[in-house]
Amino acid sequence: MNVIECRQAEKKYRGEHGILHADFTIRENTITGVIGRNGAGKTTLLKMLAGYLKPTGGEVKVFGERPFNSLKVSANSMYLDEFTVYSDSTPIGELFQHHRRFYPNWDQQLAVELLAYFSISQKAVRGSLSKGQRNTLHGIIGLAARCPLTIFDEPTTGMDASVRKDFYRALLKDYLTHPRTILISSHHLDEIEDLLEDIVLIDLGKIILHLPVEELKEFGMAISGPAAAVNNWIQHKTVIARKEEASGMVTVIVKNDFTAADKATAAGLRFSPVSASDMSIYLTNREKGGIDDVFNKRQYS
Amino acid sequence: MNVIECRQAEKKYRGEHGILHADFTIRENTITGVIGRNGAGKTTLLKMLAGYLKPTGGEVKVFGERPFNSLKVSANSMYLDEFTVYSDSTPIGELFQHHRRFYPNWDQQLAVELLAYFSISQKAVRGSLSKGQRNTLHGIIGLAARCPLTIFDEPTTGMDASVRKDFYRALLKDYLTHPRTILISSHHLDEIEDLLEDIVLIDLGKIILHLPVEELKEFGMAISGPAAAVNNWIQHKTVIARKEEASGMVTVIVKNDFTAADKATAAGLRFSPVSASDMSIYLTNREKGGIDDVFNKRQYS
Amino acid sequence: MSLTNVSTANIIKKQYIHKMTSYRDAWKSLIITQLIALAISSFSTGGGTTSGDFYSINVTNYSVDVVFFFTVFWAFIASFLVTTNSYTYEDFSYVSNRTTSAVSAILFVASITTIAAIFTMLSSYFIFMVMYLTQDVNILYGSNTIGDFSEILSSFAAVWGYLLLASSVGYIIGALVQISRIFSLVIPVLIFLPGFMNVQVPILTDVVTFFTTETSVMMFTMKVLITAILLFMLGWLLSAKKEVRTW
Amino acid sequence: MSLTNVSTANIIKKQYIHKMTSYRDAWKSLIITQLIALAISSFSTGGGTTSGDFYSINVTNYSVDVVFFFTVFWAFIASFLVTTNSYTYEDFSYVSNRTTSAVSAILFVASITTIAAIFTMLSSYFIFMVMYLTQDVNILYGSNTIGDFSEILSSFAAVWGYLLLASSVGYIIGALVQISRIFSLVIPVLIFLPGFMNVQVPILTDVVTFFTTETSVMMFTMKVLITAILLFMLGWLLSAKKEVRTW
Repeated sequence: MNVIECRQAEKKYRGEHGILHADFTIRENTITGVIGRNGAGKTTLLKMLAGYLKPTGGEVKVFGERPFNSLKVSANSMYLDEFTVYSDSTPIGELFQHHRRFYPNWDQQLAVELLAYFSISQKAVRGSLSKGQRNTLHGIIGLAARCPLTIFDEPTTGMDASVRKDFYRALLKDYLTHPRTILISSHHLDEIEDLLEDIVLIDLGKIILHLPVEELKEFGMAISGPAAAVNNWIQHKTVIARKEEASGMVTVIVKNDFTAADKATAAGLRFSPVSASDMSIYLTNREKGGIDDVFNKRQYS
Repeated sequence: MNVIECRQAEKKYRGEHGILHADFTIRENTITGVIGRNGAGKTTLLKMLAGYLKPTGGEVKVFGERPFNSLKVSANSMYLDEFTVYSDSTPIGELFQHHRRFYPNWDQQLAVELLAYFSISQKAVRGSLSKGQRNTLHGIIGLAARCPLTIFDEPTTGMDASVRKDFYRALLKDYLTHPRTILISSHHLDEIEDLLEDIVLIDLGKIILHLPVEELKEFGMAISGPAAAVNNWIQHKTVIARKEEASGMVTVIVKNDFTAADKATAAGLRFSPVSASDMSIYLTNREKGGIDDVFNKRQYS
Repeated sequence: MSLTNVSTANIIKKQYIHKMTSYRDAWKSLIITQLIALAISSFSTGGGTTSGDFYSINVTNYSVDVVFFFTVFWAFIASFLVTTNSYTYEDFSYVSNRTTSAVSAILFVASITTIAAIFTMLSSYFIFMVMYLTQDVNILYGSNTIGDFSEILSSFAAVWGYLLLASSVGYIIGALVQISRIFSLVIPVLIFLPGFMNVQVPILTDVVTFFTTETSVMMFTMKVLITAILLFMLGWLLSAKKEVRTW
Repeated sequence: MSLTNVSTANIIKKQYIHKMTSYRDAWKSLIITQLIALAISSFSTGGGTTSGDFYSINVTNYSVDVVFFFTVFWAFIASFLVTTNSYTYEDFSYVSNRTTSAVSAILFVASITTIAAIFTMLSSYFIFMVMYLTQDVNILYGSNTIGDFSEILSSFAAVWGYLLLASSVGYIIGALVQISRIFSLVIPVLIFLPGFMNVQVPILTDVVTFFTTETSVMMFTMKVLITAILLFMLGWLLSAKKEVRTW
């Protein structure tokens, strides 16, 4: 069953486009990573799915309903980010009680134990927490509520390294015993790629890829070698990125759709896999020089 | 010359302690990383140095003056984080002009070129930027202002992977041509450790270490092997952390103060270095089980 | 994971409980308001001295008017604040649509207004008791202080009516301000203009006359109830299309 | 990197320039206020018809009172808003201490108030011009519309005085509210209490008398100036110990 179905979904803000022609479906009980560069439209897309924003075109369906103003979608989904609004003066223990009332699947014991594990007091009010602790709290709420659709928008902002590791581990453990549909956006794909099943890659408001993580890992291949040999071999191949090195060597990222026979013809070239994280950087790179160019142009360099 | 001198500096909030007995100095023209777990007091310390918060005890001196309400400190230092307040309705180009007026070292060309490099329009208003873009803007301002003391509190929050890489590279390039004192706090030590010279490690409001990054990398050593052999060898050594594995193997992190002769007696044990990032996790870990324990206790596990 | 089926009525009930328990600021400010007003009331608010050849009568009126006035103001502010974004957005952090959010907010406002009316009535007894116990003088009962049950009931209805009116006005103004900031400048000016100057805003005068000239408490309560319901519904309609957390 | 030496006066100047150019909302709201007020003024605000056997005189007064009242209200709100945290914190994002922040804010408030006073004066010419051009009738000049230079000067001084007073009151109330939220409830009630009820707040009455009974424009302006300076200084003292961005 598809939990999310988008057909040509679109969200424009005063002329600027947040999301354009989004066309994708998310199956039930999967963990999907929503990846993209800054300002690509990830948050716009996720808020549209949560029913926070109203699409300006196309169709967005969650659990078969339009999410905007749908009580069914609101009851069965949860959108959590750094700015999720909870009363700052309510003690956390009471916040849990409110969630228990609203979410029938709420696991009070899990919430309490995770909170204790992360050394946050039930008596503390949310306003007194540091940014990382606040996001830890939101993460705990997202796990304990066990919503059929849980959306985490950069859940680990401000979390320290060991809390991040623990949070992702807790997410995976809980997902395995209580499968549900989870969307996570993050700028640290390397930290979550083991967790994810699918990846949605967004660039400039458009969904440019939607495929299993394993396929993204095999999506491209890096070919290094002397410039002439590399250039010769990559004719008729789909080049994604290209890096010249000072020594006359070149590294080229090509789409991994060549045959074994193709590969055999590449004598003396080095083939290496490209991580999912690097691949998504290459796929969304603007055509421009590196940051060094900004400094090299300047007189003092 | 010391830019920062703290003697028993202390900041308490309504009973809770933000910072306790901070005793340290920062030399001129160094890049120092301020590292610690969530809620350890990093932001409190940095805001005290910037003159935003008033210490409740001890002495804080920046450029030889108490920073709270000091115009000299304000003119020569800059504190930037995700929440730095700039008018949301002012176009970025104008924001730059304001900075140019306030900061004599302001490099307008650098600011404009970096902004263009990161694909942000000068006409855009800050309110329309995404979180990552806003932090990129703050990063650009921090670099171009060339303040003698620049404090970045988690500057890369919300930045995507390639922007983070570019930002840190720009920071390093600019620092090399225009040395100044820079403090950076981050939860991704692995991403900045090549950039840093010194590290200040904070835990529970206290500064527990202040040393060059290189020394932190050699601070500890991981020793793995069969439990009995490891336990025997680590007698009289300073144990920092300990991890049992299912197979009867044990990994122990010990302080790296043993001699080569000591090491020679450890037949069959494997020695491996500990990264600065992992080391700071070990040094600030609470004594408690892993996150798995939370789930293992539960009936469904 | 199986989907949860929810009914609008059920969610409204849950949101109402949530608001009643977690909007601490509303409750706290009600208590502070009443205490400040009582403190001010305890200074005498009028009176005079009459003396003949052989006697001198010192008349002091203690009035709950101050308490009433403070509470009306509080009701206006409190329900204005309930319409602000941070409160609305919190509903959507739990389970909500625009209907349940607005209806539960209206029910909450109506509830605190009723409780505030009860508090205000009790204040009059409180002042009476304090004076009775502390002042060694004869108390001249006034018709507007302590009366029999039907009098109490009708003054309660009047107090409650004004409070409800104030809170429904606060609610609609809050909803307008959420739509455009311009209303936060225009509305207060339009309200205070007639008081300070000779400029008459025709409709406003009619509105004031509509309520203040009514002599029957029953009719007044009816007028207030209908007006409040209309204003609340208008406020609800105004917020029906709003997006949540565009930042 | 060598340290920059800065003087307080120099930073105040820079902050003043910054405020004048980047506080767009203050300027925008001034223009909107004037436009709305002018629109309301263009409806007649009084007048009457006298008719004898052979003639009928239709007298209509066009008044800038509405513009004036709106602008006073705007001056109050605008300077109240300047004391709020987000504006203060922005100073510290650049170069600032509490003194430069407060002094530059006060200078800014005084400047926009002066400009608002000029706008208000111009409005009266504007209304006059519109009536002169569009209405095919005789215009009866009133003493409070267009007069000679000394009259213009003295009405300007009066308008400016009231605006400065309003903005200094807004500034001090803003500073109080930043210290404790309770003031946002207590202050408006204390201000409006006398208007609505028979409760007299003694000092407040004296204050009103102090300004409104003054017949000499010169003396009035002096009184206003001294009061405004005292209020601004008090507001500045209140904000002197405040920490920046405790979140």
